[in-house]
Amino acid sequence: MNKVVSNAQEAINNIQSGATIMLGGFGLNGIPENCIAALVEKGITNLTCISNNAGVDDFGLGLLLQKKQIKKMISSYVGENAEFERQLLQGELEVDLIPQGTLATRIQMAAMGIPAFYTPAGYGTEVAVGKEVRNFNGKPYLMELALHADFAIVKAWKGDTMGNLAFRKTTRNFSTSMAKAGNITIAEVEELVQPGDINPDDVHVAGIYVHRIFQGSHYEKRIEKRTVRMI
Amino acid sequence: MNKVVSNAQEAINNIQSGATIMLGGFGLNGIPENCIAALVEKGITNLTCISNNAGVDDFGLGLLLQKKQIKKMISSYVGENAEFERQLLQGELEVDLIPQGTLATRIQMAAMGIPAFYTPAGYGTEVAVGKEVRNFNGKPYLMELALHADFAIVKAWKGDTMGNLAFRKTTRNFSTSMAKAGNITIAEVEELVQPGDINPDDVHVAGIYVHRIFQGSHYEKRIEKRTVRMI
Amino acid sequence: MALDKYGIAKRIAQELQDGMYVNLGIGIPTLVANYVPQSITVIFQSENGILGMGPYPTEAEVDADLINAGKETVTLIKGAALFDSAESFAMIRAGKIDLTVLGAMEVSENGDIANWKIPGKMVKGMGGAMDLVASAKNIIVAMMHTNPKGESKLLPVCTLPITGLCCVKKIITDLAVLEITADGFLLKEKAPGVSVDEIKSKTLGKLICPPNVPDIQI
Amino acid sequence: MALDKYGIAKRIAQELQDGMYVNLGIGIPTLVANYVPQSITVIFQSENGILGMGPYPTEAEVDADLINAGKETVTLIKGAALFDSAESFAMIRAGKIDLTVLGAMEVSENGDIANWKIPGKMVKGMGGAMDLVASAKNIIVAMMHTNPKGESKLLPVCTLPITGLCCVKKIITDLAVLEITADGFLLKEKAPGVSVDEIKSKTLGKLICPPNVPDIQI
Repeated sequence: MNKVVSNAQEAINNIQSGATIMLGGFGLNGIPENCIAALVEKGITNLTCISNNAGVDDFGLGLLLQKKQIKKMISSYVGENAEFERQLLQGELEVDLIPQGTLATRIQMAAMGIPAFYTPAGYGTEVAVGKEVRNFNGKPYLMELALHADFAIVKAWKGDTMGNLAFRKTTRNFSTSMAKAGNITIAEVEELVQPGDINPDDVHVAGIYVHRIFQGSHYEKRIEKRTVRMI
Repeated sequence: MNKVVSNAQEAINNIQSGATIMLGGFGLNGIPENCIAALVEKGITNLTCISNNAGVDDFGLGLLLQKKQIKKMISSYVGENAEFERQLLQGELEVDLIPQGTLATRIQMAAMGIPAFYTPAGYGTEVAVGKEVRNFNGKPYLMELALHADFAIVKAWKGDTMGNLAFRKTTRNFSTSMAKAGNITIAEVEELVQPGDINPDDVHVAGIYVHRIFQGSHYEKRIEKRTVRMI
Repeated sequence: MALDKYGIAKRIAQELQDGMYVNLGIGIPTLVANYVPQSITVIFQSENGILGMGPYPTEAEVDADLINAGKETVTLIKGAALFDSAESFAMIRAGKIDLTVLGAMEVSENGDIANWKIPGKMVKGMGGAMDLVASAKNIIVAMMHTNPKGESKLLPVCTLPITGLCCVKKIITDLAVLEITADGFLLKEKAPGVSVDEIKSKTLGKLICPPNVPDIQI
Repeated sequence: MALDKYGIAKRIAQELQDGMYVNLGIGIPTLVANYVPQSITVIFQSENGILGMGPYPTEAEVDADLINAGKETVTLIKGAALFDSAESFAMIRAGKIDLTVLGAMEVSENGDIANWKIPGKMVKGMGGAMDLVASAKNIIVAMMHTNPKGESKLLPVCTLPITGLCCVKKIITDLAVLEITADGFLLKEKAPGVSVDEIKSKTLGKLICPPNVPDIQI
């Protein structure tokens, strides 16, 4: 069993143009910085990216947008990003906007082998157009489908060589569900440790879900809105 | 905010005869020993108990069975228990057997506010009788409904006064999902600690789900099958 | 005089009760956290995965790994719990959040809310708003009574694309506190010095005015 | 000579490959863990919430909080992960387990399996068997070729209530290794000293016998 690769280039080596990729993170929080840089460098195009947000102009998925590598974004909230807006208005970019909880849960359901489920979110709105509506206990729900991807790319705090991952603070966000949902899952970690170094009770993503893992480097961890108090 | 009660008697005080109760544990592993004893003492009857197993003759849910307090069991595997078998064969006890993964997931879906989902487990078997079958990507699935309960009773390793729970080893089993699914959730813990004593990254059940919590006592933690190796 | 955004936040804070789990939206709702009465404990949820969100960090406490749903750096209170987005929306969907405070562009007299999209403008997305309004037990809208053009935001029916149906329970604006009832907007309180006639003139939806409308006390 | 249960387990262990995640059922399948080749790493899942199940504990290692799905005390290997039942069956349902080894009462020539219920006898429940067979990519059945009455357990169609449809890929019995094919049971290997005629006589379902059937090597 060898899941450890040496770097981001090797980890993403077999991702081709046209692939569907889930990328963990919320805003710029907990994004796979090394793999995004490697995807930019590799220059593959026509990507469908599933990510809650689309980064900012010069960081995160914004870097892939700048190079016009993304064909379609599947997100819940976008537009902290002028280039994104330009491409969207020019018709160069497709966007599929999904309620955040529905997005998170569709990914989770893919991870759980559940093809469809019912949620009340979006009932009666334009999100419901074309979807099956069904009543349970007198309340209407929409049927939503599991959301799968060829690849999931996530960034964790610690990971061991068997692929077990542990996250820090709010960086879990979409990353844990995506890591479990990807057909192939790539994890970059701040610290690659040995089996046994993560307490089995505290593993957030079990190694079974992770196919390739490496210790990333030069994490910038840019803060989108640095808010501080005086005392 | 005060979720702390002094003992099991106080915790289960408002559970009445006829209630539906989820009880955490797998076999005798991680069962809420203190609350089960209090339910026996209280003597309420006609209970519907949702629990993966039904204990053994003289421990776990077997204690409630002995006193004929249980009207119906909803489980995936039963019968390590002669009294259970006797009551079942005599028609004194109803049993609803559900595939273990379906049981776990129906409880999880109740915790998630999802009224129904699709699973392949049981398709083509007698479990499928009367259930909606639906094809997704060419594979048949059964529609299954969320499983709710008036009360969930679980036992955790550590819990803080705000209701956050952490479990040890395999005691998580059904307990985490049940704790999140109960209309009222009662947690007994081996060690009741102060807020901040459990690392927020390592909380298994967030306090929002837990309504009453107390430090239990005299845990026997009986082992069902003590298997050892020589070296 | 009409309330400012801080006044609206202070009035909303009076809705808080000890032990409540509360989700605050971006904008005015966020300010509510500053006015929690000292005597009670309220737990704030942030839908990116926090229960027990604390105040903004000091410069020394800033942690890039810890932000709220508005992408601002925050802190945790003692007894906080962290989880992923799927779990966060699971607890929202299951109705575990006691109170949700949201901004809105429009609210209709039956409690529909529109707060995510303006046709013709760049659409940024609904984020978690549709999930919150579809499942929250108790939704309070915090907003100005009129839009920048002076047009009422309390309407017979929403004109903008809606976020959710029949979900708002109460509206707290710069001018008034109103409840959604089967008969329309019920005026419960008015800003000190604001006349009922002014509120009537700025409320396009059906407004029910009891004989005596007390002043908002903040 | 027919294999004993240890022989069956040894033969199944030959199916293991480096890096596989494997779920072993109760009974003969559990024994397979004892015969993993030294040269490879196999991770055992237990559906009550373990990835990386180790051997039984020594007396000193016994921990009441750590059991397997058979309710036996076990240990963890380094790099194990623990989780709850919902997560455990999520990974099973999502097809993350590479190999599942189960016992069976009957298998039909199209791969249906019956292993949970005998009409007229006390029904203990299906446990996790229906979930496993509905989703596992690769299911091997470990069982005796005949039941205690000497009747074939490899049938044209199952007579007992089934656990899952068209799911078994391979069967390893005391007499033979067989694959499920579109045309029935394909005899791949036979126990040393057992004749093809004996296997034929004890297989009620359609059996395909190639000209040369090699001996099981263990």
